Amino acid sequence: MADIKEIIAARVAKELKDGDVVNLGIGLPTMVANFLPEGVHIVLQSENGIMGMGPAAEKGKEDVDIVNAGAQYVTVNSGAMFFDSATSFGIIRGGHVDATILGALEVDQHGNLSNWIVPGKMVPGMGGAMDLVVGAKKVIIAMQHTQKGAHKILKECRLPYTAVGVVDMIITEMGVMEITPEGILLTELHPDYTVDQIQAATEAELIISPELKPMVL
Amino acid sequence: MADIKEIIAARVAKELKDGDVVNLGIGLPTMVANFLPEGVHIVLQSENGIMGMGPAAEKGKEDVDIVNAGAQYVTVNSGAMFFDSATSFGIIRGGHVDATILGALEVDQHGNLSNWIVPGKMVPGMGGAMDLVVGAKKVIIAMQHTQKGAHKILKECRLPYTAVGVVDMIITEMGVMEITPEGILLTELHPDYTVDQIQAATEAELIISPELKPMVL
Amino acid sequence: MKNKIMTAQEAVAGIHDGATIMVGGFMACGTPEILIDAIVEKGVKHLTIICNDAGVPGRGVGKLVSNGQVKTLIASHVGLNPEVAQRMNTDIEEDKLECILVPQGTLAERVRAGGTGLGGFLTPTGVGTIVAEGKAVIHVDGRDYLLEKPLRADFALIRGSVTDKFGNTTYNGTTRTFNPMMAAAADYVIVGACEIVEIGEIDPNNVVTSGIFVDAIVGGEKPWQI
Amino acid sequence: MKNKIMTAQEAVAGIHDGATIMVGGFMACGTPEILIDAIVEKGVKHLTIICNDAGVPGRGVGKLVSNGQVKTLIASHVGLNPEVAQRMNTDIEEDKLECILVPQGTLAERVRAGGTGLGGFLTPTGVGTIVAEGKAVIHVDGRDYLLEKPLRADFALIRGSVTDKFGNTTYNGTTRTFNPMMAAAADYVIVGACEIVEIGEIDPNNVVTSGIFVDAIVGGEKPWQI
Repeated sequence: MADIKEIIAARVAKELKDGDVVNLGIGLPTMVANFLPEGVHIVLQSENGIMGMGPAAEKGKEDVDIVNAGAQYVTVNSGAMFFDSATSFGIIRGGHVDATILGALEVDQHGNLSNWIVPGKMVPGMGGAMDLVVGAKKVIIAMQHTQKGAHKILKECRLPYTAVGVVDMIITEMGVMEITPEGILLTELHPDYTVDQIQAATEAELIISPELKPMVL
Repeated sequence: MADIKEIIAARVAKELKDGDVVNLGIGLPTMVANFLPEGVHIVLQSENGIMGMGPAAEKGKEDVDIVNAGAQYVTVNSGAMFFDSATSFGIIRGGHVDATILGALEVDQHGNLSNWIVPGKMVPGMGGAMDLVVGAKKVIIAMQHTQKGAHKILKECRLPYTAVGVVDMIITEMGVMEITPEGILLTELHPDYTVDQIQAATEAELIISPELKPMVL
Repeated sequence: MKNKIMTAQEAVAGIHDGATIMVGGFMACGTPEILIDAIVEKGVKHLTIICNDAGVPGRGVGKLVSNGQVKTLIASHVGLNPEVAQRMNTDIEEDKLECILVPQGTLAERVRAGGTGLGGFLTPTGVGTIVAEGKAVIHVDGRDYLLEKPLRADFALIRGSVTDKFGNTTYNGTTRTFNPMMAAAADYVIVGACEIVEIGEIDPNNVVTSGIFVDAIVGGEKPWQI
Repeated sequence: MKNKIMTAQEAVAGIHDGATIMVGGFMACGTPEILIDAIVEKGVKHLTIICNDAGVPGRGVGKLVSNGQVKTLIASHVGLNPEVAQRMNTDIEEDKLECILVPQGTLAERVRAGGTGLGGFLTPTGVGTIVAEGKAVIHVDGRDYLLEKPLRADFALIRGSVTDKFGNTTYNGTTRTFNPMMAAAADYVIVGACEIVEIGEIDPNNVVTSGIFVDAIVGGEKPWQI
């Protein structure tokens, strides 16, 4: 079995269409750019002020004035644009980002998301996450299905929300789920797992799609 | 006696300090720039998107992409900046314009201003006037004292307001008046007129400053 | 990458009777005349036009007014186009124009709000005037403000000085005006460009409007003249 | 014209204990280190800092945090500076830091509102979360929004890539961040400039921050490094 993160990133990449404007969170989501299908070119938005972000800068060739939202040296593609933070979040909140891909501490069957605070333990701040999930046309949660066995896909989030009713899709190493008005619809299952196994790893009750497919990899 | 408009423009010019950011309305106010005292350089803001506007463009040397708010070809000074209309009115509303100088149909003893509409007769629109008088640090009304004998400086404006309680100063060919909480204070009188004459030309009751001076010309 | 370059006729093909159209520019300086001409040619009617002003007869939005295509005009100033007043007061039903006047700064900010996902904003402009009629007055920290709502449109007509093939655009001098805000606030955005360049030719620090907003690019836009 | 060029020490001379200071930049990229250093040297205390983040220890706002000069921090993210959490939870009263977290887009827009005379704005961000606590929820055209208020400061520390002697400023790459909004939202604005040029050397189409906002210019700002 391939690396779990790579499985997730590869599957997420298949959700993106040529020309999409996409914001990728730090960590796993950033890997999505490495798995884009042939002929699919996306425009990466970085909330610190780039439209058309390119790959990480080569060692020794960094432009010290160009970093991503994780403060790493990056490049920009031909046709890029730099802008200020008000403009950046105007783009995000204004619905001009086609998809935002980020991790979660918890996500629930109503599409609620909690990914920015564990009161009393971890208070890093929401950064741009609250704006991104409210503003982007499609919110895809890309994460490992459980936190060392503990449920993360819940009936109701227990941690403070990042936003309510915003998640469209959850992609984990076990499968692909869509948030529907009726609940969480399992549409694809990774061949290494059974429906019972993914349900056991999920607190929320999964609705099994009549067209359930093996996870597209 | 010099041209009435020139008297007014010359007196207004004395209100401006070196380095002031100033927006001049179309017509008489535009003439103020010609009467600045030696050593006083102001930065002209034009609401259609210029900071650092210069004089009108010479015939044959026009840049067709550079006009003022009256759609006339102008130049820009060294150190100028062009910007969009949201930025322009952000500067205006944000209190970054030191003085705006414009005409009035009516102005009253409360500092209310009416200068954009005569219902049923003239409905040109307020353009940027409502924002300018609310946003600028100092609002100076520069106009002829009466409209062919009809009062323009009133107890209460009769025409729809441009804004309420915004006028700081009125400068006419007859004198200089400041709006105070008590009413309109006459501080300077043109030597060609008596106090009785300026009061007769004014509906509002003028408070005569104990330090009333001849109009500084 | 999708080709966005087309003729003016192709670019305006989707504009239908009753559409709401934002038009950049200030007294037609910064208005894409080539796109206005294509709409005049197409002859669509009952348009709602959002523009700083009504241009002048024969220039900018003035052409659409003259041609009887505008049902509603949302603008800050219409005084330099006498046809607007005539059509506001006409008894001929099909020529009738409704004009909604908005303070210029409020108009710019409403368009910006429409493009940036804000539900509105509080401005001191217009408090105590007829502009306040029907609007909520909200008191914040000792001062009254009007709650003004966002504006969006079906189409935006943008005039670019230099536009690359992705749609990244810069504006020379005072042609910028309402163009950058409108480019973000409409469902379908057409740039009438004075000059079209290859992608990468505009310094990323100097791009004003991102190509992500732009659906169609039409070359051959002419210099402005009054 | 008034000379605005001075040393960092001269520029920060007016900053007093308890001042509110906006600091541009994102993870210290776009933060004027030369000005931060001068404030560390000056040793003023009980500052309220408005910045996207807390930098990292030894960089940007992180230096002020380490030096115990910050009483209140208004930021969107502080996770990459572990000292912030330590000081939030300390029992030593004089080291105690209050941290007010604001969504990044809301923070940028609040600073913009402060500089542009708006009394606030309606954003969908934060609705239904703890960010909404104590704020008015306003329903506009079928959707709930939070009313967010403007932010202003006594001082703003801006990092310019190229600044002319009037203060007109451009920003390279991702150093732009919060700098342009903050330059308009503070009573006294200091630019730490990488390069100072003569007036007229920056194309008026490419100026990002007007010199009218700038009170002091300090040269010698260094390249960013993490």
